[in-house]
Amino acid sequence: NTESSGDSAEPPAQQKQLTIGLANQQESVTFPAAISEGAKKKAAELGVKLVTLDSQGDQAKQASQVQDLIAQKVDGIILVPLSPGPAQALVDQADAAGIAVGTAHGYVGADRKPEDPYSKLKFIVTEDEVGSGATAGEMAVKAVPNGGKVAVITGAAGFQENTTRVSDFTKALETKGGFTVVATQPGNWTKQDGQAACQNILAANQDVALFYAISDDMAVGCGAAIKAANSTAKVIGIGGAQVGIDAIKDGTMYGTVCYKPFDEGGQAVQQMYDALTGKLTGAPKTNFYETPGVTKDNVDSCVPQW
Amino acid sequence: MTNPAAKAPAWRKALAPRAAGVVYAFIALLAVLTITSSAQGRPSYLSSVNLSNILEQSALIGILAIFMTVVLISGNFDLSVASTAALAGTVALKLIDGNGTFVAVLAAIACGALVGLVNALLVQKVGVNAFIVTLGTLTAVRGVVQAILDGKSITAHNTALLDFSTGRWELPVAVALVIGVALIALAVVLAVRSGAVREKLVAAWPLWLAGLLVLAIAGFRPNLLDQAVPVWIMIGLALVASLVLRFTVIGRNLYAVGGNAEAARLSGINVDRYKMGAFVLNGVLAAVVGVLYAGRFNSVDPTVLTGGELTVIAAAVLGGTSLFGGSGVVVKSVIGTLILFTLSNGFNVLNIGSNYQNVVQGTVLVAAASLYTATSQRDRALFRKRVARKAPAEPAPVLTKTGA
Amino acid sequence: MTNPAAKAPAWRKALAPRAAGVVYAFIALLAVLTITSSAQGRPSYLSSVNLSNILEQSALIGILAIFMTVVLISGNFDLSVASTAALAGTVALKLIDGNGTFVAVLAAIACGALVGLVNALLVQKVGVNAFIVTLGTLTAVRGVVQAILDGKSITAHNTALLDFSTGRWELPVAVALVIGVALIALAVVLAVRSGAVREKLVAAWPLWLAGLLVLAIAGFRPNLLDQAVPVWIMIGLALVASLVLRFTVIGRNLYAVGGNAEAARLSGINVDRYKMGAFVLNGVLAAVVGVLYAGRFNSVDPTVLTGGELTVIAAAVLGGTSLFGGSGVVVKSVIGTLILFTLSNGFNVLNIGSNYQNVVQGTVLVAAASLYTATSQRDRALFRKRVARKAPAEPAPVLTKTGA
Amino acid sequence: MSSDPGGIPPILDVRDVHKVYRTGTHALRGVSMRVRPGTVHGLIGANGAGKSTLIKILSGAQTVSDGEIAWRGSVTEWTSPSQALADGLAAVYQHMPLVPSLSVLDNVFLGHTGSLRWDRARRTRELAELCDRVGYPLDGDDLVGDLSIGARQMVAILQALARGPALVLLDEPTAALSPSEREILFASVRRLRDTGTTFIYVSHFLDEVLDLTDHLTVLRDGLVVLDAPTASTDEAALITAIVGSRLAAFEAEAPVAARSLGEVVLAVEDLASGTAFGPLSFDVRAGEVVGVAGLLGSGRTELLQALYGADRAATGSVTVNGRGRPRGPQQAVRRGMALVPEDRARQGFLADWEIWRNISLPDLPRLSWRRMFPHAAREREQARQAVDDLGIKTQTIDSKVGDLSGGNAQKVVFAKWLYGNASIFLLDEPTAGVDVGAKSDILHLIRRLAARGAAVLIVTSEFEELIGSCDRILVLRRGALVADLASAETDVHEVTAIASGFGSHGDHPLGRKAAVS
Ligand SMILES: Nc1ncnc2c1ncn2[C@@H]1O[C@H](COP(=O)(O)OP(=O)(O)OP(=O)(O)O)[C@@H](O)[C@H]1O
Ligand SMILES: Nc1ncnc2c1ncn2[C@@H]1O[C@H](COP(=O)(O)OP(=O)(O)OP(=O)(O)O)[C@@H](O)[C@H]1O
Ligand SMILES: [Mg+2]
Ligand SMILES: [Mg+2]
Repeated sequence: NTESSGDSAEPPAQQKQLTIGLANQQESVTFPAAISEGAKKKAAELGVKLVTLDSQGDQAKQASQVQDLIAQKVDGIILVPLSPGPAQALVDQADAAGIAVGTAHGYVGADRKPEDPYSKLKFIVTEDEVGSGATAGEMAVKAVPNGGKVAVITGAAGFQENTTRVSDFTKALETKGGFTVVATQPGNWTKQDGQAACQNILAANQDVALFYAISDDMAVGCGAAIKAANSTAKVIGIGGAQVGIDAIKDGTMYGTVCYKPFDEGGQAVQQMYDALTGKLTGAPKTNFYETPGVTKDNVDSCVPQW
Repeated sequence: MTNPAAKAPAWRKALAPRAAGVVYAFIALLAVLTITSSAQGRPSYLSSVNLSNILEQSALIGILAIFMTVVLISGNFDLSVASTAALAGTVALKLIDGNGTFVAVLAAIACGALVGLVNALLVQKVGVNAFIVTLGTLTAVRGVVQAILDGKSITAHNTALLDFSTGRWELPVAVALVIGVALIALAVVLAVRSGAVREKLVAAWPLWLAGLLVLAIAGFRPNLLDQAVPVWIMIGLALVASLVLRFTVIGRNLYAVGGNAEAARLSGINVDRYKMGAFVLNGVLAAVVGVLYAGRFNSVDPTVLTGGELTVIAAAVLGGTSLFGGSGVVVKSVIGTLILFTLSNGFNVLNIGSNYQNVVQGTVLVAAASLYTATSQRDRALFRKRVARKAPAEPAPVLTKTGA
Repeated sequence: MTNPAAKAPAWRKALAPRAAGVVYAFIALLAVLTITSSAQGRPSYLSSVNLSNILEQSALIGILAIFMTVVLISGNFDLSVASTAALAGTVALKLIDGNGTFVAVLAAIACGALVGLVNALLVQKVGVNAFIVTLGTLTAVRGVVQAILDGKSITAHNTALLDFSTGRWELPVAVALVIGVALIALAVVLAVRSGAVREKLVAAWPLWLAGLLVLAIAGFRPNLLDQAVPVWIMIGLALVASLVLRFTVIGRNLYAVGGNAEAARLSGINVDRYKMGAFVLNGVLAAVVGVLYAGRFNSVDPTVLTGGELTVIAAAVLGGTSLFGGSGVVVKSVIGTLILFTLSNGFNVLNIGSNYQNVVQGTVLVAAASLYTATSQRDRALFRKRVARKAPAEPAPVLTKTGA
Repeated sequence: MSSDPGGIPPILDVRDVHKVYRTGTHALRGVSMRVRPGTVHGLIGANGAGKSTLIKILSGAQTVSDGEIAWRGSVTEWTSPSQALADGLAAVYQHMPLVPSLSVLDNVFLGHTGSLRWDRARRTRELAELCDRVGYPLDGDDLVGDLSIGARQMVAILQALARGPALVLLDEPTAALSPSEREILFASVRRLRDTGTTFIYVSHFLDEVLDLTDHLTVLRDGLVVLDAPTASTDEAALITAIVGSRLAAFEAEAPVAARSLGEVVLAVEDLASGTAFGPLSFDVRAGEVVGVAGLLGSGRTELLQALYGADRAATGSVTVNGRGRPRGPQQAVRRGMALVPEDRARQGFLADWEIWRNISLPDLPRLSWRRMFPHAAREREQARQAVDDLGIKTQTIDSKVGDLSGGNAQKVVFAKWLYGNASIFLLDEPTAGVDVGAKSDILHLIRRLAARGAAVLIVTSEFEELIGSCDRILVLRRGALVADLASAETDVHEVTAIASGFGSHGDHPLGRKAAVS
C-alpha cells in the first residue's frame, strides 16, 4: 500500500487523467457526506478526477446516476449502495460497459454476506456491522457486569442495520448471561426520536440498566432521556461521531464503536486507483477497516470524522 | 318556518361524534393502551411521567399543527413548515455563538417570516397553486439548509437555547386550583345568565370539562403541573389561537375567507391579507418550532425534521380540519397530534415490533377517522328517522278537486 | 350580440401559456440545459443517449403520474401509490421463484387492486377524507412491506421480470415514418373537412406537432426509436388514457364527477362508481409500476420508493392538474414528470453540487409554475386593455324618454 | 340625459359605462343612469342584458372598462367592494355569495368592522331585531349550507340591510322567494325608502317592478333603451323595450282544457322524508302538467328530490312508468325522469364547462357512437338547437356556463333534459331568473312536452304562472299535501290562501279565513 501511494504522489505525465465516479447515498446525511469528503481529499492527492453524485436516498436516482456515469465513460465507479439487491444490477451494468466498480460503506447482492464479495466487484471497503455489534456487546458486558434489563434502540424500520448491528450484540449478552432485552424500539436515527423512545421505554421499565442505540445520535437522545428520568442506565452507541465522542467525554454515553467514514472514502479511492492502475488484481476482497470500541478510557483514540 | 322539533339542541351537536369525534378517538386509544398495558403487568400507562412524555414529544408538532390549521382554515396549504423549521434552527445555531441569543433568534424568525411571505406572495399575488408553491419552498429551503450545513451537523456552545427549550416550568397547585374553579364558575355563570341553564351547561362542556380536568390534575396528579417549556408554549398558543379564532372578528373573517373567498371579498373583507397573514404566521411559528427543536440538543443536522410536514397535516386533518378551507378547530388539531404521539408512545411501552408499527399506525389512523365519520353519519340517519316519526303533527286533509 | 373581434380563436386558446404552459416550461428547461451544457464544452445535451436516459428515468413515475391525474380529475387524492408499488414489487419477487411469473404478477396486481379498493370504499362509502385515508394506507401498506421483508432486501433468481423491465424495444423507422405521416395527414384531413382550414390546422397543433416530432426522430435521431420497455408502456398508457379521457363517455363523465359531483349525480351519472374506479385503477397501475420497479434490479428492499407519492403529485400538479378535481390532462402530467427528471438529469450532467440541487430544483419548480400562471394572467390583462380601447365601436342609440 | 325634476341631485350618477369581460363579451356599451335619493330605481331587461354586470360595477365587485360613476356628486374610484360598502352601498347579488360553512349569524354580519371582538350576544340581539323589523324569522345558529335556497336569499338580503346602507342594490332578490316572502321584502323596501334609503331593484317580474319602483331603466344588449318614471310606462311598453323586435306572445294562454290524458306514469303513495314532507300520495298522468305550490320550506324541493331517488332517507312507494321507486338518480334517468334542480350553480351545471358539454351531459350515450364515443358535432348541433329554442344569449356555444348571465345559465340547465328520452319532468323553479320573453318560451315548451305525452311536475313560487300553465295544482303546506286543485277552477288567491294556511277550497281569501287544520 505504501508503495502505491508513493507512486501516486506523482502520476506519470503521459498517462491520461483517471476519472472516478462516486455514486453516493445521500450527502445531506453526515456519514455519506464524510465519505465523500475523504474520497475527494484522496482523489486530489492522487491527481484523480472525482465525479461525486448524490442519490439523495432514492434508489431509482442512484440507478440513473450510475447510468449517467457509465454514459460519461468514467474509468471506475465507487458505489455507496443504498441497498445490496438493486446495487447488484448496477454493478452488472457497469461491468458490462467495462467499467471497474467497487463499493464503500456497503456491499452488493441481497443474499450475500459482506465477507463474500460479488465477483464482478473489484473491492469492498466497509465497516463490519456484525462485528460492531459484537464490540458493542463486549462493552455492554463490561459496563453492566451484573447483568440486568437491556433496551435496544434501532433505526427506522426497514434498515438492515437493525438486524446486523443487533444480532451479535445480543449474542454477547446471552453468552455472558443475566441480561434480558425488554424492548427493541425504533429511534428513526435522530436524537429526538431516540430520546422519545428511551423516555417511553423508561416509563414502562424503570429499571433498565443499559440502552444500546445503534447510532450515536439516538444514543445521545437516549442519554438526555435517562438524565431527565434520573435513571442510572448506561448508553452505548455506534458511530464515533462528534456528538457521540463529546457525549462519552461528558459522561452522557458509556461507549461507542468508532466508524471512520472519511478514511473509508479515502481508502475506497485508493483501492479504485490501485485497481485501475493494475496494482489491485485477482479476486475481490472485503476490507473491513478497524472499528474499535471506545469508552471514556480510550476516547482520544477515536478522532470523530463525522 | 323552522320546525323546532327537527332541530338538535346545541349540546347534542357539540357532543356528537361529528363535532367531538377526535376527542372520543383519543379517549378510546388511551383506554385501549391503559388496559393492554396493565394486562401485561406494566406500570400504569396513565402515570404522570408517561403522560408528560407524550405531551413533551407532541409539543413541537402540536405547535405546527395549530398554525397549519390556521392556514388550512384560510383555504390554503403549506408543505414547507418542516423545512422552514429546519432552516430557522440552523440559522439560530449558526449565529448564536457569534452574535448572541437575541440576534440568532430574531434572524431565525425573520427567515421563517420570509419563507412564509414568499409562499404568500406566490400563492395569493402570482396565483400559483399552494401545493406546488410550498412543495417548491419545501425543496428549496431544505436545499438552503443543506448548503449551509454542507453535510455536517453543528452544535452551539452558547446553551441559552438548550436551557430554554429543555427547561421545565411548574404551575403552582394553588394557581391550578384557582384556574379550574374559575373555568367551572365561568361555565355556570354563562349558563345562568342565559336563562336556559341545563341546556347551556351541557353546551358549555369544553369549559367545565377543562375546569374539572385542571382540578383533577391539581388534585391527583400534581406532577403533571410540571411540564417542559415547549408544552406550555403549545398550550398557550392553542389557547390564544382558539380565542382569537372564536371570539374575534379576525377569526370570523378567516373562516369566511376560507369558506368562500368570493363571498368574503364581496363583504368587504381583504381576502389577500388574511390568506397571506396565515402563511406568514405559519412561517414565523415554524421558525419558533425550529429554534426550540434545535435547542433541544443544541445541535442540528441537514436532515432535521424531514417529512415532518405530513405528520403535521395528518394531525390537523385527523382533528377534523377541512383541506378545502373554512373549517377547523385548533384544539382538535392538537388532540390529533396527541393521538399520533400517543400511538408511538404506546408502541414503545408495549414493545411492539418496529416492523408492525406502521401497519398498526396506518390502521389506527384510518380507523379513528372512519369511526367518527361513520358514526356521525349513522347518527344523522338515526336522528332523522326518529324525528320523522313525530313530524307530521297535523294530519292535513287532502282536498281533491280534480276537474274535467 | 356577438363581438367576433373580441373572441380569441380556438388555436389562440390552445397555444396560450395557460393551456400549454408546461410544454413551454419544458422546452425552456431543455434549451437552458442544452446551452449551458454546450457552453461548458460537454457532449450535446440532446444526444439520443441522454434523451433516452431521461425517458427511462421518468417512465415509472410518469406512469404513476398518469393515473394520479385520473384520480385527481375524479376529485380525489391518493398518497398511497408509492407504498402500493412497493408492496406489489415485494409480493411479486417473493412469489416469482416459487410460483412462477404469472402467479407472481397476478398476485402483485391483486394487491394493488385491493389497496385501491380499500381506499375507494373508505373514501366513497364511509366518507372519510381522502387525504387521511390514503395517508393511512400509505403507512399501513409500507408497514406490510416492512413486515414481509423484515429489514432485508430480497432478490429473485427467476429473471423474467428483470428481462422484461430492462428490455428494450425498437420501433422500426419505417413504422415511425408511417405514424408521423399519418398524424399529419389526420390533422390536415380534419381541418379540411371542417372547412375553416387555417384555424383548425392551428388548433390541431398537438396532432401535427406530434407527427412532425415522430418524423424528426425517425429522420435525425433514429436511436431514440429504441427505448426501454417501461418507456413504451408509459407512452402507450398515456395515449390510451388521453384517448379515453378525451373521446369517450367514460372520460367525459369522469371530468363531470370531479368538476361538480352533485350536478353529475343529478344528471344520472353513478358518481361513486367513477370515483371508486379511479382509485382501483390507480392501485392496479401502481402495482404494475411496482412490479416493473422490482424487475429493474430484480430486487426490492423495505424503503423502496419511499416518498415517491409527493413526486408523483408534484408532476401532476406541475402539469396543471387541479387538486380540486374536474381538470387535468394526462399528457401534461407526463411532461411535468419529464421536467422533474430533466432537472435532476441536468444536475448530474452539469455536475452541480448536491447541496445546491435542492435549492435549484425548488426554485425551478416554483418558477415554472409561476411563469405560466403569471403569463396567462398578464395575457388576460393585456387582452382586456386592447379590447377596451377599441370598444365603443358602435355609438348606441339610447332611447331616452324622461318624462314628467 | 335626464333632467332632474325639482333639482334634486342624483345620489348615484352612472356616466357612459362600458364593461368588457375577459372573454371578450361587451356586456355594457355605454350605460348612463341617474338614481335619485329615496327612490326605488328599477333596472330591467332580458337575460344577459347587463343588469347584474351593472350591479357588480356599482358595488365595486367589478371595475368599469370605460366611463365613470359619481356617488353623491363625486366621481368614485372603487376597486373593491369594501370601499363601496364603506361609502354606504350594499348589494344582494344574484348568485348570493354566502359562506356555507358558517352560521346565519356569521354570514349576516360578515365583514363588519368596528370592534375587534366578535360579540356574539350582541350580534344575536341585532339579528333578532333585524328579523323582527323585516318580519322574517331566522335562526342565527343554522348553517347557511343547510338552508333552502329561499332562506339563503333572505340571509343575503338581511346581510345587506344589516349594514344600514344608503343605497341597496338588489339583483333579482325575489327569484327564489315565494309570495309571502316577497311581500315581506316589499314591505321592508317601502319602509326603508320612506326613511330615505335608496334602492336599485332588478327583477324580471314586471308586475312587481311596476308596483314597487319609482323610476325604471331598461337595458337591452348593454344599452339603455328606456329610462323613465314608472308612472309614465306600462307593461306593454316595458315588454317592447325589453324584448325589442322579438315578438313574443307571452300572455299566458289558457290551458288546453280538453286534452286527452294518458295513463298514470307517476304514482306516489305515502311518500315521506324526514321532517321535510309527507307522507303524501298523488298520481300524475302522461300528458299532464301538474304544479306544486307552497311556501318557502314547504317541502317541494325535497319532494322532487325524493321522487328522483336523490333522497336516500325517503320512505313510501313511487311507481315510475310502471316500475318501482328509483334508488338513485341514475335509475331515475333510466326510467325516463328528468330533474331541473332549483340550486342551479350547485346542482345544475359545471361552471367551467362549455354550454354544449353541459347540455349533452345527461344523455351523452345517445349522442355517442356506439354509446361510448361522444360525437362532438351532434352535441354541438343539439346545443345550437337549444340556444335557438330557448333564446340563450351567448356569443358561442363554447362559452362557459359560469360566464353566462343567471337567466341564461338557467336555460342551459333546462335544456339539458329537453332532447333526451325523458318522459317525466320534475322542474324545480325552472323559470327562476328567466326574462319575460324566455319565460313564456319555456312555458310553451312545457306544454308542447306535455302534448307529446310527457308528464310534468312543476314547482314554482309563481302561482300565477302555475295556474296559467298547469292542469292541476297540488298545494303543500309544511310538508303535507293540503289540496289538489284543477287549475281551471281555482285562482291565485285561493292557492295563496291554502298554501299559507288560510282558507280551503271554496274559501275566498278575502272572506272567511278559516284555518284548515
Ligand atoms: N364573469 C363573466 N365573464 C364573462 N362574461 C360574463 C360574465 N358575467 C356575465 N357575462 C356576460 O355578460 C353579459 C351580461 O350578463 P349579466 O349577468 O350582466 O346579465 P343580466 O342582465 O344580469 O342577465 P340575467 O337576467 O340573466 O341575470 C352576458 O352576455 C354574460 O354572458
Ligand atoms: N340540505 C338541507 N339540510 C337540512 N335541511 C334542509 C335542507 N334542504 C332543505 N331543508 C329543510 O327542509 C324543509 C323543506 O325544504 P324545501 O327546500 O324542500 O322546501 P321548498 O318548498 O322547496 O322551499 P324553497 O322555496 O325554499 O325551495 C325546509 O324546512 C328546509 O329548511
Ligand atoms: Mg343577472
Ligand atoms: Mg325549493
